[in-house]
Amino acid sequence: MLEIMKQRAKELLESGRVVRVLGWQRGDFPNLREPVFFTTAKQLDNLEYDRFCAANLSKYLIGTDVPTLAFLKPCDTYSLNQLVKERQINRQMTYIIGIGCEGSAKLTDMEENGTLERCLVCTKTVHAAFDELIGEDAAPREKNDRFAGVGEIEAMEIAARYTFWQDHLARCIRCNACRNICPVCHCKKCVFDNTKYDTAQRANASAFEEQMFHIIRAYHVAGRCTDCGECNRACPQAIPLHLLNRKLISDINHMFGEYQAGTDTETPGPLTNFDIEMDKEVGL
Amino acid sequence: MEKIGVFVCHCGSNIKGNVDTAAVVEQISHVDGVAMAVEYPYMCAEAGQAMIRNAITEHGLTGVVVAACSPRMHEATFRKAAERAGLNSYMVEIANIREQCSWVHRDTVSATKKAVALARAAVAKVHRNTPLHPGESSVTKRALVVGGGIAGIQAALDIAEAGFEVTIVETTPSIGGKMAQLDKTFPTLDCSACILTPKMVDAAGHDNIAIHTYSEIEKVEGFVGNFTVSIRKKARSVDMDKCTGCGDCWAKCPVKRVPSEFDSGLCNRTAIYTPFAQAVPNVPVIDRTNCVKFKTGRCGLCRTVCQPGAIDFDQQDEIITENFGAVVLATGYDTISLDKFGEYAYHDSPDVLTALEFERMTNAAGPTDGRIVRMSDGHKPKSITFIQCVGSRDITNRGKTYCSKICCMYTAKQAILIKDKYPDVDVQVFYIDVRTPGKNFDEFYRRAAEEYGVKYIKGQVGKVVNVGDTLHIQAVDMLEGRHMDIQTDMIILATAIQPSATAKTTAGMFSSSVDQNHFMTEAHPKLRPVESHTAGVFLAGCGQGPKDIPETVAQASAAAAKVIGLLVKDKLMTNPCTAATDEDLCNNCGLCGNVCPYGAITYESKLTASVNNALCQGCGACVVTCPSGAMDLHGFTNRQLMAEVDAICK
Amino acid sequence: MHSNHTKNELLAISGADIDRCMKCGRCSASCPSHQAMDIRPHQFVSYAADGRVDALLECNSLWQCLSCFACIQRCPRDVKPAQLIEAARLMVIRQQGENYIDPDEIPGLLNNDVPQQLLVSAFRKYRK
Amino acid sequence: MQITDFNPNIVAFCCNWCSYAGADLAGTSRLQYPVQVRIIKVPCSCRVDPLFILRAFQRGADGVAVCGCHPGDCHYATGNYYTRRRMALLHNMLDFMGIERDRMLLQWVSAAEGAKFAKTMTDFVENIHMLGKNTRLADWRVVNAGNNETES
Amino acid sequence: MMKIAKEHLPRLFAALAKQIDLLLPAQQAEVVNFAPFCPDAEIDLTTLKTANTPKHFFLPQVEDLYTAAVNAGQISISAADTPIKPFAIFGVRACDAAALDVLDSVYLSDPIDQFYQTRRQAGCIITLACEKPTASCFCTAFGINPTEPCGDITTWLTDDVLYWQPNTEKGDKITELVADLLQLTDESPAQDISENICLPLDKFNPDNLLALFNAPNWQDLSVACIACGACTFVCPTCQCYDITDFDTGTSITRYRCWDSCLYSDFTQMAHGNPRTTQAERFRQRFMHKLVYHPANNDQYGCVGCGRCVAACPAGLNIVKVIKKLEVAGNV
Repeated sequence: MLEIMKQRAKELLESGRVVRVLGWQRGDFPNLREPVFFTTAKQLDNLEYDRFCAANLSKYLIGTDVPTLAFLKPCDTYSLNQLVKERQINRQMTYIIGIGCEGSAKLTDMEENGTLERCLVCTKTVHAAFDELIGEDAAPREKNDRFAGVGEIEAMEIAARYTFWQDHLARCIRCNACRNICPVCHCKKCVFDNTKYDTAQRANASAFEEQMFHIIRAYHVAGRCTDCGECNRACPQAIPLHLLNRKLISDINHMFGEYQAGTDTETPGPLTNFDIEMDKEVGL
Repeated sequence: MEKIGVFVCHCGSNIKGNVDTAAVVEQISHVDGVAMAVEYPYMCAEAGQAMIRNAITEHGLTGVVVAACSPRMHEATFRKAAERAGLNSYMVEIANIREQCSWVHRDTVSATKKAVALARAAVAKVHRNTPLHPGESSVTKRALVVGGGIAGIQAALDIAEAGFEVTIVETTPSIGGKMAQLDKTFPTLDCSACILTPKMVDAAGHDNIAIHTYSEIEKVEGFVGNFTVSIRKKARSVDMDKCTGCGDCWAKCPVKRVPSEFDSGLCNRTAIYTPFAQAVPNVPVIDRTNCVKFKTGRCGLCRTVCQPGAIDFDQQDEIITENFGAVVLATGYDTISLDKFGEYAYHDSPDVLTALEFERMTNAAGPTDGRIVRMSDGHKPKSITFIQCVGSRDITNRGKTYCSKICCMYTAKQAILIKDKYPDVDVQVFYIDVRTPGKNFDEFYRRAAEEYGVKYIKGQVGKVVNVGDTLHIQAVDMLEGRHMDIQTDMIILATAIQPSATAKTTAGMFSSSVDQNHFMTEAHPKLRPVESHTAGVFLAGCGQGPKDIPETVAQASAAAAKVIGLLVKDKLMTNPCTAATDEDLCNNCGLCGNVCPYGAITYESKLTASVNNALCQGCGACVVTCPSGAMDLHGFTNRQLMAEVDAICK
Repeated sequence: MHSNHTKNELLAISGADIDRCMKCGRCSASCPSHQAMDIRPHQFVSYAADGRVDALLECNSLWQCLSCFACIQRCPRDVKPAQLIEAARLMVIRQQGENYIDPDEIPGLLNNDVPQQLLVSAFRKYRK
Repeated sequence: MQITDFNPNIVAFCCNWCSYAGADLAGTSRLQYPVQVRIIKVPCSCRVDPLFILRAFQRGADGVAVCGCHPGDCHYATGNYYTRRRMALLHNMLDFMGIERDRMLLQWVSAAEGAKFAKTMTDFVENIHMLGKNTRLADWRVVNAGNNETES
Repeated sequence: MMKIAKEHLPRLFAALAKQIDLLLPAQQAEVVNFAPFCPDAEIDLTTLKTANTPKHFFLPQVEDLYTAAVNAGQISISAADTPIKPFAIFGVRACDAAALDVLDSVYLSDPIDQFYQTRRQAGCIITLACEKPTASCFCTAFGINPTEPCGDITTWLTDDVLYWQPNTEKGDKITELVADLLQLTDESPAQDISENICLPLDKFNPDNLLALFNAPNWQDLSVACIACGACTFVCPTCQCYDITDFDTGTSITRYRCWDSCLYSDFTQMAHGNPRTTQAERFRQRFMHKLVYHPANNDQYGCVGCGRCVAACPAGLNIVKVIKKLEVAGNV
């Protein structure tokens, strides 16, 4: 599959259809893969694609104004659609080759440690946007429910839920990796970095600010988050951030009808939409 | 440096009674930015406003906080006062320490503490106010009147006389409304048609007035000065230009048994019909549900006899969309249904009529040419009984809780009409209390009792039984405590009235609200009775509440005056508290555009959102949807509200 | 013999809200046995309003009322006069010459052929 | 009614056209409700940002209410439809994180419902009394500053 | 040299914790952090790299500096007087211990940072030697001997014995606290360094500064950087901080908190920001560690712990920069 990708990329580069190719290359450590823009056929020899290429490349296409070829895994294409819907990516400037995905590897201190949790419960095995496909879509994962984690927490006692989140959030070092890796967190200056709300803060100076940062981060992407799981992968303290986003997705599905962000580039998200009849039952 | 002046009002004893205003002044003077704080018994009085003006010039105030009554009462007053002293009116904030503090908390100590917190919040908000200047929006010099009754006609005539184009939209085939059904009107016993039809003809003939009958409002967009209204002209199946109103068609129409709405069902009408002789426009309408041609495809007699060839069975509904600057809602009333009032045997006996049905009977143009007869056997009745407050003043779910206001007077009128035509008929009225609140009203009622010998019995009817050819009434005379088992030939029920069926939906389309009885809610019951909450939408007639013709006409002219006052302006000052985006922070994601109810947000080439101040009404939905805080709302900015939360929680 | 039964007692038992009455007379008009009554339903409400409870307890209308509830059905102000009459009847029944047992008499009456249940009901019945 | 000596602090965001007018009507009808409720006027309930609600809790509020027009009556036509969805998600998420759901209230109050406003606020303060001081969504720095600074 | 049997370690820790605040690596969710000792903590002495670093306890992420308040016109300023109790951190690896030297060279040189100084004096470092480096370790490249860590007390852990070697008088004081549990021994557990990683560090000498600064491939090296702060906040030697205020309602608390040179408004000054592109910020991080710090303190700013390698979501790291940076002229 890697050979076909390299050969196809070189053809498109030489034909001038694209000016650069977005893919991965081997890092300086055995299991590291870095996103990189290849511009010459020679560089394309370094192109890599295997279980360690977990990064969601769609965010690198924001604001691209030169024709760019990008290799996207199925879940990345939902982020692409969401970014196209929010006019951060000009779809004409991108040539998307959908590549099959067997699930990405989980790294613990650079050692492979099974498969990422997001891939074990992946429901987005079919590419949502592509100009070309290499390798067929993966077979749907054995169906363990991606909302199982959310259900467990919901079943807990309220005090237990509080301590569960308190312990996890207390470890947060506000490195903003979860915010900056998230494809739909593309504000020019985040609300925590600008003076529009007097909430600019560089660090969580109290337990409240820890809660506030994560509540608002999850809330701002509610209805836009495609559940790509990058926030959980990027967190150096392994805080289960994706559970917050999945709780919102599960609530949206229950209350406002099944919705998977990024399936297309038209329908407005649940929070910028309403349904008079259905919302009546939203018991508050 | 911020120099804010705080003015704490006593409001006589309304505030001073429960809030220690001196303590409020003392504590608020320590808040940073407060240059001076003072208290005064009546801030809204001229002296109070003068105090503000002088303080602004004397201390060079950059902001004013008035701790007094609700901003909905006097915010405008204090803002004008500041404006006259040269301070931008949006640098004035109100702390509501009357309706939301002194009047609802008896304990002085805690009420004072709360008043200080509310004042502090207002100061915190003024700190972050920026001078705002109202924008301008254009005014379409045309008015729309919804409803073609006397209210709509009067309003339209007044507006047209002032030189502005008016469009009347009426659901029935002719204008005239309920008044056209009446025989005489109280208290002067003028013939209703004589005073109404000239106005109808004037309206029809006035070149500034366009009338759309058999039509309804389909869709409304826009706001004051720029309403875009789509009107659905339902298919009459008659070409209005060709038809001369000769009447050959309804003479030939084979369908004879359709109960006539205009005659309240006392007689029938044909499938192609005009509601009444003096109908304006005098063009018939084909009732497609009862017309044989539409039901079975056969017949078409009307088309064959129509010389001018005006009948057109293929005519379709037509939607016309027009712009208007102002709207008058004059949707009128209907009588309530009597299904839940079995005790009056209304459905058992044809001789039990509602007052409106009886009005048709006494009307010379009515089904009985004015002869008062028993519908059961056509004989002249020897005794007629009126029953008041049927369904009114009833707090069970059977009727309406309010008094319908006009029944006492029209009952007296109808009693006089009967005694005038047939002096020998004895007429009695069962009443709870006769309400005659108007000029010459009580004298009129006493004429009925004294001059025409109408018997008024203070008591109520318990039960009416239709026995053979007479009606047995079981009633009580409260004053004598006498039980009455009497017989009567005819019963007329003073039925409660309610807003017409279209009132709630029409109000909804103009985003103005209705109360629990579906009467349209006026902006202020005493001070702004003919304005709705929505700017540019005015109310007139029974749609706003039960009232008689003189009041309706007065409201119609008042509404017209308001409309004219608005249309005279070339430009309207728009609310400056609109949204605005910070180009550096906005990354053109488009979320705000989805939630704007007015479509005020566009994304031109410069790849950021831009707000059209004329369309934006300042609701703030886009500000909360914007994740980065790029979008903000003048007058209620994010920092202002955050500062208010900080100050109010201290 | 008349204990001073108060208006509140009558209202408490009946649960009727007599302040709503607008004196329209529809209750009396609808009452089938209005003829035979000395105090008619609408007067019942005003008697109760004035607190003349004793007069109500003695009137014979209490026993003419058929509890057909027409007055309740037709009253536009939801005053429920029939419940007032029912309450007055109950108060009369409960007086019953006040011959119920005083608590400290009970020990004396205890013997094995007098069932306990009788004493308890006698003690309790006809009290509130 | 003071079950514990703790004095709850309630912030209520009221929309200018309906619930603020309802609160005023409660005032003109002299309908008493607890003094701990403090009202902030916003143009529409859709103007209330989750950050305002969190800020109120940070600053010491024990309960936050958002009041708006009944769905369908919104002066801005669709404003409260968004509020309904936003608050539904926010309440669920905070509950998911262990914050008592009853600390937040969304209530539709029309301009004619003064009595409903007064009753809603009384019941809300009652509930907050049951729940006690807000400790799970509070900023200890504000709490400490509040404690050691004698009540002025 | 002293020693104690491995199975007595819990008693050792309990004894220590009774007399002094003891911090040691404990398993928390999926990561290991230095955390206060408590009996049911899952102590983990095998994982080399803790997610947080000893820096957390000497230069906390948030530290109140002072509080100012205005009462009735009078301004009062009071220094933040949070009492610092003596504490000991057990299980510090060689790289983290060396990192503290890097921080000392900055915070304890003139003008001395009292906040850091009080914490540093109150803290005692008990280092633990590593046997085998993990995939991301390269401390040896910076001349750090993982088997001979410095620190107040050095310990080595073999299969059944913990060797205990106090080096400083602060170490002796701590040793006295638990002297009864330790036996003297003359065995020396020094092992050899299993593998030596060497990196082409020579090009990073100060007089090469301009050439490094103007290296052509900073842009290519940094293209994938997403400007989060993960690498700086997991790094034991990063020492930049920001100062900001918090209004508590009745007073203003001024506190300092970690800052990251990769943030877009890191050096936002009145005139603007000297580094406007991400490549410049990326360059600043590595130039500071490899060129500027050595120029001032003749020790590298990096200790090769490899946490940034694991933390970077885009797979960028210092090793790649060291290897791939083409100094203009000599490659």
